[in-house]
Amino acid sequence: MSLTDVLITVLKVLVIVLAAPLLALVLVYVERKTLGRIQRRMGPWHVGPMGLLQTLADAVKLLTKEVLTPERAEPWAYWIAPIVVFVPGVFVLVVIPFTPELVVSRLDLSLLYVFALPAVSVVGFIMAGWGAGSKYALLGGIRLVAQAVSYEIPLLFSVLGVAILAGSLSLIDIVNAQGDTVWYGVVQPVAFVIFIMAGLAEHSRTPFDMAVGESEVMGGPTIEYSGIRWAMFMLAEYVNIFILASLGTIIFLGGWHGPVLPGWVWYLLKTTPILLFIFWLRGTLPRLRVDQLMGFCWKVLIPLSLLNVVVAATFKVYGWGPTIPMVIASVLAAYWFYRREWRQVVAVPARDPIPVPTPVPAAAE
Amino acid sequence: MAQEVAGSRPAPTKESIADWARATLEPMGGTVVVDRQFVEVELPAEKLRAAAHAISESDDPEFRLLYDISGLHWPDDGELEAVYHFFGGWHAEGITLRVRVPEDRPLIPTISEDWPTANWHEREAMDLFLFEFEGHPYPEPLLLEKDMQGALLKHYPQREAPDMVERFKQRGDVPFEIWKAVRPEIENG
Amino acid sequence: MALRVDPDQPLFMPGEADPLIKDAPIGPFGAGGEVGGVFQSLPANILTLKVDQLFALSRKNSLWPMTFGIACCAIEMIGTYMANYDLDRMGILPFPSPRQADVILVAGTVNRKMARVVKLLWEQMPMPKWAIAMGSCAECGGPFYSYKNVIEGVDKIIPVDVYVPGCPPRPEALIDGFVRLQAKIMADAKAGVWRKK
Amino acid sequence: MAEAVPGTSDSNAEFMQINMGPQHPSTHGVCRLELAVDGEVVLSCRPEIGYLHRGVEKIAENLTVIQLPVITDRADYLSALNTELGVMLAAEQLYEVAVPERAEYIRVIMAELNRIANHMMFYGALGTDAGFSSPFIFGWWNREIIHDVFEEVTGARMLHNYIALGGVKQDVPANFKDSVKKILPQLADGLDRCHGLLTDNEIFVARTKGLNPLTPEEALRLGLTGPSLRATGLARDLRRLAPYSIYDRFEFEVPVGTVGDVHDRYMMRLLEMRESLRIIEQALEGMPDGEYRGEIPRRLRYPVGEAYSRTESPRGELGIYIVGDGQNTAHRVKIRAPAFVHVSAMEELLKGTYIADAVLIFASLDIVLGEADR
Repeated sequence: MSLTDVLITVLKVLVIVLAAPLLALVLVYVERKTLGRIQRRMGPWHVGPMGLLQTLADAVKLLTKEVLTPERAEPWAYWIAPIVVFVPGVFVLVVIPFTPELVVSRLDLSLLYVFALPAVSVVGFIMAGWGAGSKYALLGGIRLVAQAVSYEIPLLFSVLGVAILAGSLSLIDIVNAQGDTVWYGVVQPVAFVIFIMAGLAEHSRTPFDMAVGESEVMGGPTIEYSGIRWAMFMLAEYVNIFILASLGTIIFLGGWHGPVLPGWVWYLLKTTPILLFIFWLRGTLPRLRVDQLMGFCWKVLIPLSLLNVVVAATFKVYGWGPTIPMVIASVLAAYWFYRREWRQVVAVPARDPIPVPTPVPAAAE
Repeated sequence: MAQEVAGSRPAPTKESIADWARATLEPMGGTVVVDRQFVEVELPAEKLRAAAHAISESDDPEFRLLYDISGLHWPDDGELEAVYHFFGGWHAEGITLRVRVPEDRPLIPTISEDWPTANWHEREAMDLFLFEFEGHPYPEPLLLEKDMQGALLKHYPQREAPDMVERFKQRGDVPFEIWKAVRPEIENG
Repeated sequence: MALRVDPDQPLFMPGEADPLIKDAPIGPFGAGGEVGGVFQSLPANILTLKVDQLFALSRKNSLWPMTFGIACCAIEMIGTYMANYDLDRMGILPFPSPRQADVILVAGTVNRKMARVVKLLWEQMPMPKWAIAMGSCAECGGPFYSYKNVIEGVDKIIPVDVYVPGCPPRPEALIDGFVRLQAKIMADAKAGVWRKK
Repeated sequence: MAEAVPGTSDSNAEFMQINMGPQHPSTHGVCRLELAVDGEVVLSCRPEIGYLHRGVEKIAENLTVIQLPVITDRADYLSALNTELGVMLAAEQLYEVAVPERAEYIRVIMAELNRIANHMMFYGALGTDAGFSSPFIFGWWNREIIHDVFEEVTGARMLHNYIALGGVKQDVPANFKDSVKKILPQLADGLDRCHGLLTDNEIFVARTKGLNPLTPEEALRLGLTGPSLRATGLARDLRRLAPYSIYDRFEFEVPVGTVGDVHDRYMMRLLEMRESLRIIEQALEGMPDGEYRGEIPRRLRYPVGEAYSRTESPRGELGIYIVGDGQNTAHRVKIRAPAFVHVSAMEELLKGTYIADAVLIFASLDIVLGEADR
């Protein structure tokens, strides 16, 4: 590694570290606009042309807010939590291959690396929850840790099937493997759906945002943070969402492969639908309760993703390769499992109505 | 509202409730008055718990809802009055209990065992009319703090409307100007 | 500077502004106040004013009120956030926790029991913060003026910046209140008052 | 300590005291719930109110009968017209004043429109507590449509002071009939859109079905009235049981639930809105021309005596008790608020539920703190 190579990688990492906040600003703007569109209102409009400078104004305002430490907080845990939450997001960005040459480092274990680092940010959230000293923060923090840890498992299993088919753990090889044959998203539809659901739950986005939902725990662990520290939590959330969407395209929708347009255009064309889908969920789905959340993960997602891995492995071993029957097998298995299992998780003790006498209005009245 | 009640029953009328009241509440020293909107029974304070128990137990004109406990303050004859409205569960007829107690010793037995909703109504009456309900499970103030109790009594002080002439004079010396960018008290604060 | 919250602080301070504000020299970077000291020594420096105005511009365009409705004015406040009047287009996003809020929008009657809560919430909000008294109940006690339990006007407890008259004020009146607050933020920055707040 | 609640480690487990305080997005207004919580399960709940006690009844005692609706509107500010109707029915009973036909029809139309606006607010609040803010906006489109009609007729959006002694303060504008006819279809398809968003949303059904089921006896023991009581299966609706004003001329069903859980209470309100639309249609056809206000005595002194009126407000059964003693201000005006009783029922209802469900149960009873604290 000559000096120039080191300098180039440092430069690339610097670009990534600067790009992450800007990326988050753009995503916040897009989310508020789509939410507005869903609810038939305009979203940010007056700040800058078409409201484009709205998130910039938010960022500068948050920078210049007073930074205060609550009296009951443990200073160390309180100070370091935002850093521990934000930094893993940026580390993961380093490995994601937007196009064959536009990637900072070519790790050949990048798939493992990408899913190991978000576990560190979970530690950051429990530090925030405990450090802030407020009961709501603690409650939110514990919920978020329980949720993130338990949804890590289906996330890994869903990607395991693809790793078996592609035969390698490097993201670049996975994308190259999809180059000629059909995309893994089409071959492994169940894995793709589980990946998206587990990813949403991992970063507590809408159907699973029990830990940060504002109607019960008022923002969860980030309740006691103000100004720049709170902004770091927000940046981390939006960077994680971008990572989830880009991983979705790389692993399941064949990264930069596409007939005519250059690679990075195809990459954006595939990432934005997933992002818009995530923002669309925010406007239309209520929130699951904590025990339903856990029940759904342990009783439905994990067995389902294991089943998917088994199907992928058998087809790989017998050499049939990613063909149509595999798709049918996995979808059938998923549907059968869904009918049997999900109904129990949500089953409700129905009770027959009680016969009630209909009052006869007194004749005198 | 027993389970085996099937079909529809004729709702009790005011007369049937009046007869029931004369039968059960008269012996407790209550005087039944019928020409009012609902059947009214005036009771001495000690008999209130037994009367409320009888009303909650009765099945023919069956009462299930205690609507409210309204306090009344009659300053000229120095008395506090509590009016209890009971109404039926599946029919609309009702019965009213009235209890008068002297102002200086407003002692009324609580009825929260038979009627759980009475708990809060009594606490509110304690706040606003300084009633004292013996045997109340949780006699803490509900709406007002300790030093502000007795707000609905007639002699409770009220804040007079501001004397506009005086206030206008007071503002007279300050030159009136449209909204100023700089707030004075911060400037020299 | 951690804001001490002691409940037995005097409840009403009629007239003069909140002592917490006066002796809290917070510099533009707000790092706990000690950095702020540097700017004290250059009160009328042109350079700082320009920086102040830039920050004021960004503060003006992203006012985050705290979801804190008390009575009927709260329903009109919610009505202003909704699709027909939509405060989101002006960058006004309600936030549940006082830590992330800039503006406390007192919408409704404040009585003696609620006064401590309003005071506590005002102290928990980080600087720079503003207060809007919405509705005649928050300005002067409104139709409930004659009842002893009601505090006649929120400015007895917290220093209020903008008063929105009406009972309840129409959503347009509330938007006008926010616009006046934005104008006031810019004017205070230009006049250099902002640093003391 | 409370007996062993299912789902907790053991009965005397060390529990955490949580304060769902006055400033909490999901307590509608300012009510404080002191929850003793073990992990996620609420062991005991002590509701505390009084944060919005502003002496409505005390101020009502130094107002004449003409000024009375000004203060009583602000007690239950979400259904101001229904409260005004209750107050004026009691006053007319005390003053023995006749109300002309046209005024009765106008009152019923305005009260039912107010009921729809109130239930739309309930729909939004329940949706937001279930997790997302779109229901608030879906419900608010319909409220704004109704607000436009209210502004045309009474001049105010929310607190009207429109129903007066002997009828209504002023006649409806000329285009009242076709402006209401124009909004009825809009409200109907707004209601369908609200159904589409939440009613068969699988997560919402999973969250609310079977949550806190009540039998009619339990509900009556807790003092619940209105849609929450009808959800348990008892068809008790004062508009049908003890018809006041001219409600006995309209035929409408009273929706009745089966299990009495949060989902049934939610469905009651949505079905009731459809019934209200039917009532408004019938009232529009039947509205005669003529006097909009009967003649009232010249010297408005309160006659000695008392009057009690019970009306079906959107929240429950509203009782207004006016005692007159010959002066020109009332001796006592008592407002029997359904919200007051529903908040007191919280102590029983929230035992043994999760925190997330406690929020939903609180929202399902449609509590307005202005009315509970008066």
